[in-house]
Amino acid sequence: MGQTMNNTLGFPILSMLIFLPLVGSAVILLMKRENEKAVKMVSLLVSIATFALSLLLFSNFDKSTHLMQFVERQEWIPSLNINYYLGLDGISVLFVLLATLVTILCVLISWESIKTKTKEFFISLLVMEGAMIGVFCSLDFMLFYIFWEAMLIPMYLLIGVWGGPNRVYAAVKFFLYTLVGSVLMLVGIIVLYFFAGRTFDILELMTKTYPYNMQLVLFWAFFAAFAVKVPMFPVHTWLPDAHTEAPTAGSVILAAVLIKMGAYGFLRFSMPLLPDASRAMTPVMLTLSVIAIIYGGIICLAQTDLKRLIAYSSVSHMGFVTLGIFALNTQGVEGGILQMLNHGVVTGALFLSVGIIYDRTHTRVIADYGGVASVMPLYASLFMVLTFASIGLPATNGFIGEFLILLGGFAANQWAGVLAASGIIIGAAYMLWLYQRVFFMATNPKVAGLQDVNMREVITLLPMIVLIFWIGIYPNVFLSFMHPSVQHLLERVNGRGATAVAENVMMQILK
Amino acid sequence: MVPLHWYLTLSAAVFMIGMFGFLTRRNIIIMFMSVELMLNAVNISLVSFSHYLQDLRGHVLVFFVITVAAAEAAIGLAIIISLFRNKQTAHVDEMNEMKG
Amino acid sequence: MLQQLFFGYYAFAIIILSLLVVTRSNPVHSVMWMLLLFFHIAGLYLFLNAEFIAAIQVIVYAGAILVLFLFVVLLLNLREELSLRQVAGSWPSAFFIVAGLFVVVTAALGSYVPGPVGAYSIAAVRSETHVKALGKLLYTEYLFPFEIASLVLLVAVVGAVVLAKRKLRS
Amino acid sequence: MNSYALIPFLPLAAFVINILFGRKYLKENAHWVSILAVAGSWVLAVMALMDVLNGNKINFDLYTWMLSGGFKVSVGFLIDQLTVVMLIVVTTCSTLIHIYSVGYMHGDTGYYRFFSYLSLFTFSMLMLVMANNFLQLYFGWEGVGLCSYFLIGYYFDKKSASDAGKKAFIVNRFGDFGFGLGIFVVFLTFGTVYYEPVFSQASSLAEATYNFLGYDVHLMTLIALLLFCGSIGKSAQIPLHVWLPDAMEGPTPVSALIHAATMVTAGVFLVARCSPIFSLSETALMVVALTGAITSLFAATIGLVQNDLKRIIAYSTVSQLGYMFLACGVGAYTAGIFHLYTHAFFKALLFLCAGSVMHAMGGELDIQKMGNLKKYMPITYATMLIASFSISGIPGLAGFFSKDEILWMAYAGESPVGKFVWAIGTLVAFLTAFYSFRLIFLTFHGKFRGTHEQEHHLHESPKSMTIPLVLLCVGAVAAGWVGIPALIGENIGVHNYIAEFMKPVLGHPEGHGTHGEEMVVMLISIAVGLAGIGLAYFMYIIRPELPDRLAQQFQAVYRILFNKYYVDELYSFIIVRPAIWTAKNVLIGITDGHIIEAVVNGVPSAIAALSSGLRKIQTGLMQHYATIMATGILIIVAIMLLR
Amino acid sequence: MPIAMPNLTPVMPELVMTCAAIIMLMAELVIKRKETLGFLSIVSAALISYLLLGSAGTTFGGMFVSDGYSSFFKLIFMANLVLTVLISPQYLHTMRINFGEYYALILFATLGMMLMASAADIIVLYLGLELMALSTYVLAGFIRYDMKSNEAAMKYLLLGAFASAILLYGTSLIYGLTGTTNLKDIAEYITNNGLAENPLLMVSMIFFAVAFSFKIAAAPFHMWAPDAYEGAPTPITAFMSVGPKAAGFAVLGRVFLVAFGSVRADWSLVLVPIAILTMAVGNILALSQTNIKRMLAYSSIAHAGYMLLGIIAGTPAGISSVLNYMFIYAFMNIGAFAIVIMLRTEGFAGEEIGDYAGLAKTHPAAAALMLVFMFSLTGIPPMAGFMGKFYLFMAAVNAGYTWLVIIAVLFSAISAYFYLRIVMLMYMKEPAGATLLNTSPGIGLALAITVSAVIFIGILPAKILGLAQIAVSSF
Repeated sequence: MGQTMNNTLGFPILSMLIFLPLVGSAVILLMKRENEKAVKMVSLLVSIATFALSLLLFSNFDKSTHLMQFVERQEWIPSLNINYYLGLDGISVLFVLLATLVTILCVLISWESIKTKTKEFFISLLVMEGAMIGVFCSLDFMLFYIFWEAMLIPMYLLIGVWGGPNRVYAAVKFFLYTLVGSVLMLVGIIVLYFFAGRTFDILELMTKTYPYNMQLVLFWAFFAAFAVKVPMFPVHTWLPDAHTEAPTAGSVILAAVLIKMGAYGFLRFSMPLLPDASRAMTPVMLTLSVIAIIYGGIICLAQTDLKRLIAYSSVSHMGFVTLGIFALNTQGVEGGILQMLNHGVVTGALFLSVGIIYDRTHTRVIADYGGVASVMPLYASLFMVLTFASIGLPATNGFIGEFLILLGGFAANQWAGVLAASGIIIGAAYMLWLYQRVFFMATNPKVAGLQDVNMREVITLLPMIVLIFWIGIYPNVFLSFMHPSVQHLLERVNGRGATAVAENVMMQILK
Repeated sequence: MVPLHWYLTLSAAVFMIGMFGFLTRRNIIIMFMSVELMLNAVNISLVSFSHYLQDLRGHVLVFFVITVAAAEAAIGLAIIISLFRNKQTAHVDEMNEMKG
Repeated sequence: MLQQLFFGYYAFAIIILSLLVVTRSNPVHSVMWMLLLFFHIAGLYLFLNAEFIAAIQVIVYAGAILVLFLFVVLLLNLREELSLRQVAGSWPSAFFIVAGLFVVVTAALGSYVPGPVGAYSIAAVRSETHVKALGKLLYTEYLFPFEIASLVLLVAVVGAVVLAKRKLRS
Repeated sequence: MNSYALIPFLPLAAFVINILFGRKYLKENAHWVSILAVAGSWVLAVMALMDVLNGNKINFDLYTWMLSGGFKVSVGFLIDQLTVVMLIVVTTCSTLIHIYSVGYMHGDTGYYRFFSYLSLFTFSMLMLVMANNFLQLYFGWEGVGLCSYFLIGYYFDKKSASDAGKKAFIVNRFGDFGFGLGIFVVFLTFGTVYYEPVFSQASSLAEATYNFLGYDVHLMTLIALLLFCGSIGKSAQIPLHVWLPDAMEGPTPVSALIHAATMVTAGVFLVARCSPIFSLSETALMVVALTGAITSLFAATIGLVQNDLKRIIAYSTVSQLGYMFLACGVGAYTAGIFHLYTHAFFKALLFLCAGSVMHAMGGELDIQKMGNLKKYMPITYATMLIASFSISGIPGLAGFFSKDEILWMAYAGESPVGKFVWAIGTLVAFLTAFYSFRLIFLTFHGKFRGTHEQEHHLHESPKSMTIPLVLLCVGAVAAGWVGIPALIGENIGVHNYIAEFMKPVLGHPEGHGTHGEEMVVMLISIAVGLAGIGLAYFMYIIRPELPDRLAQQFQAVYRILFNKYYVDELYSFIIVRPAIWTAKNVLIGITDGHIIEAVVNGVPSAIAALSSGLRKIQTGLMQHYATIMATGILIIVAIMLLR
Repeated sequence: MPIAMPNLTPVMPELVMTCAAIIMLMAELVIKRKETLGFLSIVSAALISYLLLGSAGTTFGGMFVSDGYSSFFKLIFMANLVLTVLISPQYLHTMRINFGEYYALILFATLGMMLMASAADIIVLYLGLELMALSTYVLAGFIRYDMKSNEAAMKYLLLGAFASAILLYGTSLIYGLTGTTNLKDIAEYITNNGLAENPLLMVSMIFFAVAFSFKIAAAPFHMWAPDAYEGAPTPITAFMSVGPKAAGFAVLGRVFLVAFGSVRADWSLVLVPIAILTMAVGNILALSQTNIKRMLAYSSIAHAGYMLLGIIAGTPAGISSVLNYMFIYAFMNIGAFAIVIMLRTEGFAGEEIGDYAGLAKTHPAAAALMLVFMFSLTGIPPMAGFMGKFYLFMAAVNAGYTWLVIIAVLFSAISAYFYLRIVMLMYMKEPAGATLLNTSPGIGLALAITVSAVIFIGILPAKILGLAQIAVSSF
């Protein structure tokens, strides 16, 4: 094809990444239900092994090219030209790493908090991991869709079985919301397939051009799926419920990986496949993004539930991501991708933290807290780091992402940039107010005497904290993964040579 | 010579009368008879088609229709009888344990 | 002309009898009217040179099926039956639907185009007798359906026995 | 790696060590790490000063921080004359205040925490002043904001403290909003965010216009004003001044270091740093000057009637910061920086003295409950008195020189609003002297008005506190001697060293006036200073009942001033409450609750209702089934035939 | 007149089935353990499946055709037969209706379906249909002492006879128009004589469409289905929801594509609203059901709606997607019914949806299997149900019915709601009491087969799809 690079590792690493967790879950399936400890150990070992394996991606990734790497291709359904086709490029590679890392943390955080149906829980978790990795690796649209939909099952169970009091409503809402979006995308995929001459190969689909009207229709079909997942403004209401009711691990996966897939979908499919429509729809997308940023932020101000607040903050943060992506320039897109990673790390960690304290108090009502910092100083400091990463303080990862996004967004559309920038004020307001109400002020009797975080919990949070600073201080390690891929993507969307944002602006002004 | 249309119209009329009976009667047995009426209507048209096309296949079909009608009647009446054993009724509106 | 008159009578009788069958409140009367109806239909078949069909119409329908009906009808408590409402559902709407169907179907019948004329002219059938001609057809060309018909009857027997047997065994 | 990179990183290392090991291992010894680190930075800063005095300019990149498309930014350091002045101010004040804190914070449960924050602050502030690009400046800018948040809310179990910290951070974010946009515009027009290329190319773009949000605006004005937004926030200028008085909830050393000497002056530093851009926009300069002038007057008037010891000083800080902006706004960046530099000493000293007083008074801050403290705390009294003289512009002291420079440049500079702001500045000088001495008189003179218990405990502070006081006092007296104006300097044979020193970076506009005028301006400023002191003496020593009577008489004015012009209430009313109200009643209540969720839940429940409705069709009655079948047939046949 | 012995190879499977059924009837008299009969049925099914391989050909003067299409359907019938037989014994025991005729009737019904699938003549079609229908009526009413079962049989029979009459009326019209009942000849005659525009042909076609819609339970001719499904013995419900439906699709496909091939535009116009209405009615009404059998009945209605899409598409891909879907549907649906049967114990119907509450706690394995079937029915990958729907939608889109596919996917999203409700009850609610499960090796085997088929086909669908495509190529 000339579009891919062969896998130089000598073994099918991506398949192994996908199937290792699935094999792990099969092993757990065969284990005795009573033997909870062993179930947990197996899931931990499997998740660590998967993560270790995924580190090979990190070290062996060739950052100098936009071509797909570690490619595997097997015939799957030859009569429909559907292939088992995997590969990674600079846009997707980091998310695989994130997914594998987050799973370990989810296993750890669930160690003691999951008390019923333990076996099923860890099976769901590992199946989830396999599906998530699959989504990011797929180079066949059908394969992608299968992983995409398959994720719904374990997630539905995670929310609905081990969630909070209103979990059933939340789980069903999550499922139906996303399903409705996805099925519309399915129709879009099929239409695309026939138009492009019967292929689901993403790389091949990208080489075709589609009539503008068709692009437009397909754009909205894809939008239905991706925007719900992100979630973008008018279709965001499943998120607060799902996040709030899900068990900690569920919220973490949801926040860290699952909702990234929407934005990833825009990057991987909507933009390169439908460049003209993407360009034409930019104003709409930017508007929705800005609304999400401000709307999600302001609504946080009135939240009384810890997890709900963070959930709405996700809406706001994901607004930044879509803003960056649809800025359609290097800074915006790279910032968007990085911010996806950041949001995964930060919000994931925030949910982990909330889970830690929820395990102790069993309440999510903010008013039940207060003065936790006096009782749990170490926990308070860790949470503080997360808070500021969420606010986007320089030296934390949030800043890098938001800055690049706002820069890109401002360059693309000044109004969008300016309005979105107001999000950083609102973000600071609700996060700090939250922090104050939970950690500062006089100690609430309800939290008096709580144990500070234990070693397991610190270990759970530590990787996230390290990433927060790592990305914040030396983001180039991560940004460098994406340069060629983003460049390539933008060339596809904007046409060759039109990607420069600011390089030539000065010259224009001087004229 | 009687035009074929007359037969066909007669057949249609009987068919519709049978259908009308089926749609309105409360007694299962009469509903059954209405179905038989409809089958007879079909037979009339088949026989007349056969006659006018100078072909015997219509008759063959009628033969089978009558056979099946007999079989259907046997089973139907058997069901009515077992229904009768459980509930002394032949009224269709009393058979509405299942609905919705 | 005579033929038309003949047909006119049969058609009139068949329709009236059909109506009587579906409208009588006494099921026994219905069965009786139906008996008469079947004879008329058989007559019509004769008129159409379908002697064998006319015969089985009388033998099977009138002789077997209707007797079966009558037998079942007699299980009913007729006195009670007569005092009850005979109509279920709403008959006017049924009437309009059926009438509508009649109208559209007869309208469509107007565009009937006769099919191909086959080899069994009336004369040919007469020369061979209807029974023989039909029998030949059934045992050669239609052997297969004929066999299936036997299975249908077998199922009917088995089914009727299973359903209506007095005692439960197991 | 250039060893000057250690200047910020030493405190950072101290922070890391303290935060990681402070709680368990260092405990009471935490201060050693921080003090050693900051002292090391000071030494390096002095070395840097020497280097710069030798004419070197240090500019190097440490590593590439961010690289995305055409956007590249490094962590890098620029040490020039402006930086080095700031370095000296920051490290000196920081060192002294670190030492002071050893005594002041003694026995506090969060001892290690306090010092780690201080170190982190020092790091951030140094990163801010040493940055060689806008983004790193922003990094430090936010970093100091963070530390300010931590330190204001240091006593986090107090609601007021945590409120104040939060408020400081959020209010600053409003400024940063503009600042960030400013950086965007800089990048989008210059293609870089490094100072050097930006400043060197600025003049070539002096006349350029930029389409901003649909309006064509003068590019330099736009950039300057957007950046100035950041300054307004950080330096607590109108309308974002509200956080600073509240920030006094933090421990006093913090108020001294962050909210007087260093952090709040970052805004002035920003304007000075960007002087090549500001100078190209008359409008921007005018805005800066007017903002500074109005703020200084505004804050000074509030300071007149406040009773909280630290708040008075805080308003004084706001007022003095306004002064600095006033200077920058009339093009006298050097004067502004000079005032920043002197102000750091005397204001830090004022705060530390206040801290000393609090220390003695057991945390009491109401000056109405003090009095006659000079008897118990002579060193504190003496140093505070000197600081107050300095701020009131008593000749020979540090404040006199810088303030005079500003007033003269305002009067004689090229700024169209120069005369106006001069007038205001002079008025403020009077007010400043008045409230400073109101403070002195109420606190140290007269009768003690507190409780007996308090009186019993009154004592001079420990050495670790008084020594920094004395050292800062030296600064408050002598710091101004590097900038003695030519008018006086000629006679005694000294130059205006600082002006010459700063000239390569900030330029040095000459005042357009005669020596005579200059003399008159100077005398007026001395006179108003003395008048202020005199009035204070009259009102609080000679006729102590007068203030109350005046307050009674001008009740409306008094109440407005006492309530700080109701700005906090105004903001609460137009921003905070509407935002929360909107969130509760519009977003949750209407859009999310009644529109989106109504659709989301409404569609399923509509389908469910349809479902139970349709169930009724399935009556269980065969006739109905058959009727529906027949109807279906009829409809299909009819449609197909009538088609 | 010499009577030539017809070629019996193509009808070999049917002959074996007939023999098996008759043997079953006789063996019933001597064999006490009725499970043995079940075993025999399975053996004969296996034999028939084997015979299907070499059965291609046309015989009986073109009335009977054995091609890939029919063979594929017969394969479905065999799967249906085997699975039904596997899940039956336990239930028959519990309900005390363990008669040998049961198996014979199932075999007869299956024979009827096989004849339908192979019918190339309307007479054979009609007789096969009646053979199947009569056997199924009896099976539906098999629990003689149960009013619900009687009622189901009665409604099924009466409405079935009504539909048969309509079919016959259509047949008589087409016979009158073309003088033949052979499907190929009909098609030929229509094209040769330009009958395509004839209104009477249209009426005839509509009557056929209605009768077949009745068999596949398509709205608005579906109304017997929920009642009959609910009342019939559960294994028979499973049997009915797959077999007659598949047979209905087999004849629908053959009659419409062969005989009415030249009026495709017209019949797709008829079938499109039926398909939409079917999906709507099935999915929407299933939402508010409280009886799981009834819910599955509506679900099977809805699935018929999806499958109609393939017929409407009318392309080889469309037809093969119908075959494929039917095949998958057989496994997932019977699998679900197997669980329903397991819940039925002495004195406890276990048919209320609420009875599933907490099943995951009391019987995790059963719950997990039910979960797989429910998600498969919803059409969530990697279950086979998704693949089935996917091919259907592909075919429909390719045939230009994108808008119809959009409607279909939206309805399938709605369907998620009621399937998920079962999963929700099993996993997210606490059990009301100790639920007993009525397990048997047969059910275990059936579940093993169905669940592995559902997952295997879901993950590696190429083989089965290839088979379906080959099956259609010989059409």
